[in-house]
Amino acid sequence: MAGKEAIAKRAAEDLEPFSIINLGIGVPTLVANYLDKDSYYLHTENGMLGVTSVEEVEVDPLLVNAGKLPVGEAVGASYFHSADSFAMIRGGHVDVAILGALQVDAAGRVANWAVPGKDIIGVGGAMDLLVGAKKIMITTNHVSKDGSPKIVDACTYPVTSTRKADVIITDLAVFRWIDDGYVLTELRGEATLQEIAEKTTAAYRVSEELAAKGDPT
Amino acid sequence: MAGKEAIAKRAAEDLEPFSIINLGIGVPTLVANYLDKDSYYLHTENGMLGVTSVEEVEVDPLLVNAGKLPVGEAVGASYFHSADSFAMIRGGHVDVAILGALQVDAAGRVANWAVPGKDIIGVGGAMDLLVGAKKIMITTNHVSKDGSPKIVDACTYPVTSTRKADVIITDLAVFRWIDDGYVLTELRGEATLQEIAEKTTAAYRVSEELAAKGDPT
Amino acid sequence: MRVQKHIPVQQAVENVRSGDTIMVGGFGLVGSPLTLIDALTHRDVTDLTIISNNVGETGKGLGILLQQGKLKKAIGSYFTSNREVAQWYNEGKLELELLPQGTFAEAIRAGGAGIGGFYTKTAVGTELAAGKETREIEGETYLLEKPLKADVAFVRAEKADTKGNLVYYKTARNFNPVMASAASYVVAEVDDIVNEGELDPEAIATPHLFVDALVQSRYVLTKEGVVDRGR
Amino acid sequence: MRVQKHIPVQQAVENVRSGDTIMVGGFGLVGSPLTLIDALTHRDVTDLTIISNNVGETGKGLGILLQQGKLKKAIGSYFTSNREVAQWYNEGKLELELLPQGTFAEAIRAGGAGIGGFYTKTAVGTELAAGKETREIEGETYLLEKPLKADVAFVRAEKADTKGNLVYYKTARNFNPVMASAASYVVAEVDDIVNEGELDPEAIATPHLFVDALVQSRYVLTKEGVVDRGR
Repeated sequence: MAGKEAIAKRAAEDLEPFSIINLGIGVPTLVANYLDKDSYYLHTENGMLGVTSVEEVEVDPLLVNAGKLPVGEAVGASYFHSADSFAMIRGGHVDVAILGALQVDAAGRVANWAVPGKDIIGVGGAMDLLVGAKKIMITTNHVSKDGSPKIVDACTYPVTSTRKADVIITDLAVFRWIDDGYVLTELRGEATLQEIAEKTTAAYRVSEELAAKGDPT
Repeated sequence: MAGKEAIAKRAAEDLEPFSIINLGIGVPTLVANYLDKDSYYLHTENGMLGVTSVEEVEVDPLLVNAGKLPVGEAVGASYFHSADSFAMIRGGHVDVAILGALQVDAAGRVANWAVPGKDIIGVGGAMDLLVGAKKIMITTNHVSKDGSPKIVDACTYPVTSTRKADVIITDLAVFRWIDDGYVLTELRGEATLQEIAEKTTAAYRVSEELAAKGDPT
Repeated sequence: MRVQKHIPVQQAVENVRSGDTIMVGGFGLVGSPLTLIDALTHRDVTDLTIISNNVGETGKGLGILLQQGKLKKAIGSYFTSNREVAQWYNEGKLELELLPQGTFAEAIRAGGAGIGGFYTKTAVGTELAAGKETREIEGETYLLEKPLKADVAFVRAEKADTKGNLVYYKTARNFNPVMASAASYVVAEVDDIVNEGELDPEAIATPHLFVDALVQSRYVLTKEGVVDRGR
Repeated sequence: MRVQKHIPVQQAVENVRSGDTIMVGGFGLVGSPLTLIDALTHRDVTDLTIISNNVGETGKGLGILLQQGKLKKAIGSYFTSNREVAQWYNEGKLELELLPQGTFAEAIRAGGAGIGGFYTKTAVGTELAAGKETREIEGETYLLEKPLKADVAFVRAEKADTKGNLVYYKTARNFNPVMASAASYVVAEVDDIVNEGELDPEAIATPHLFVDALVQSRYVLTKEGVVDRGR
């Protein structure tokens, strides 16, 4: 299973059945492939509750998700306009928003909408989701393509919100915000505590369970 | 024709075909009886566009106007919730609101929701309609039951809005707001200029046409 | 595994606590959740704040809760339809907060939509503007109004599907959809519960994410008044 | 005597003047009034301000108006879907106002609903809050956002009845209903015009009071892209 798929699958396992979930563009979209469509309710901010994946033959060009990708319609789905859709988001009616990130910092802030030096010309629904969803789950590779850490002390990219992300799921680890900071609660695949420490510049705690186990020496 | 019916009929004659009209409680409700249901669109703030009158046999207890009186449904009617309904009103999408009044004053202000000394416990949609409708038409008896003028210098009853009424239609006269005050533009029935002057304490002008004609002597 | 939203009405009202703020749908008795209100009359709770356009009618709907002395405060736009409201208010046994109906509806929508406040021209220069902050916007005066939220919302719809999607019937819709969006625990009283997939996805007025529980209606408004149709 | 709302598309776009602000529905090309936009490309107008989530795609939809140099400014939430937008912006030939998508949608609703401004937590503490007024409400920081209104709105619906009531199709609904409420002159491009009475009164998403004119769609979005289906 490729890295992105593995992250999406792990994210899916973290979700409560029957919760209302909004999937951002990129890796989060893949999460849908690992959810039983009868037990999870997918919301998309362009105006639909009850998103499913769709077979190529059934593609309807007027039925898309927030990434403008074709989707299907679950039994019991509904449609609404954009202001009503964001009323749901901002009003706290979406249980979990799963979003990608360029960076997440030790204060829990997410940067995922703009790159310094590049034109800031698109934000979409990211800021609304970060403010409004009851729980924020970030799915991302642990490091960027050039190898630099994405979980950092303080975001150098423009932040999307001052509200903290609750869970970060990467190809190497799972962090959860507990009390006043992130706790490394899970190593994924072959990752070691040592590797996470090297690839993470944000301060974080290690869960008692992981600390007790330690790394293979 | 009784006084109230005559006022309602005159009000109906003043309306442009195909306009969107909201009828207040009381005399305004009667206006519907004088409108061709295919040429006027009646809005009621409890959530419907396309109100018609209804025969007793067809009464539906869940289909009512803002006065909680049974109404019928025009072809091409639609229903919406209260926040959407008042968005239409406040947003300027209703062409004419026809309302009753306790008093209207020389500044065009309407008092129609509360009586001094009595408990102020109901306002309904009156304030929203007065602020939002493109045109305000007041239908009322010229004087109150005790004979005191209702078109007064300054309201002594609590005002419903600071926005002026555009037209006042009474059993005796029609006044229109032109430039900076009311102009008496029409005498109704047997009314004379003398009678209107005696029964109106607000300052007003008399239209050139009426002034030229004068009263029978 | 299934989420079973359809529950007995007694269970639905168990979630109400003394001191709670409760939104109750309906325009008078039209579209009012009469079965839930009836069940609430049998609960031993006090000091309720009711957010509803009216306090029912005298001895009907919410008017019963008033007579039982369960209400501490009512927030709405037209209390005149229940003459007892003024009496309780004058005796100092009921607080009232009166809002223009459009401001009332918009405040509930704002509560459900995560809006912290909004500016409206409605009521500017009237007694209902007393104590409210004003602001000039493009040469006109506006009032700042606050959102309304509740612990519990009791709404009434015509039909629900088993997921909790709701459709309404004619002018019985009124405040119900916005109230369904603005409370922590939302119960919809419905005349029919149909299978999922039976409601037109384009016509669902309240998507299921707003609805925590469904109860079957027992009391219905007919031409002859409120009728107990049993269950 | 009848109000004839169905008019030729050329007549509908005659109402656009240079310098106008125009709302255009659609999420990318989904639910975008492609026929009205095409007709506008044949009008000699300049300095338009477009309020739309995107500026179409490169050379498609609103992207054509951009290429023609007709746009002075664009207000939306996601311009990234048309790479040429950044280029025009950097060359100083296009002004941009970027809003979070929820704030954008709510501002349009506010414009149509007579709301003078509203407070939202969205974008607090970000670069998009620059220059905006903040306010503490119950211990949290909110931004003041202003309503959006337009001279003209071009929206797309699936069906209209002859009165101008509209119903939409799946996620082609998006911004269209709120935009239909927020402009002085509103034209709806539709795939079908049916007789009045043929639309379910409970399912009408845009009541006819919002709609000034109807035009028949010619350009439709298919799996193969935008197709001219003639007329």
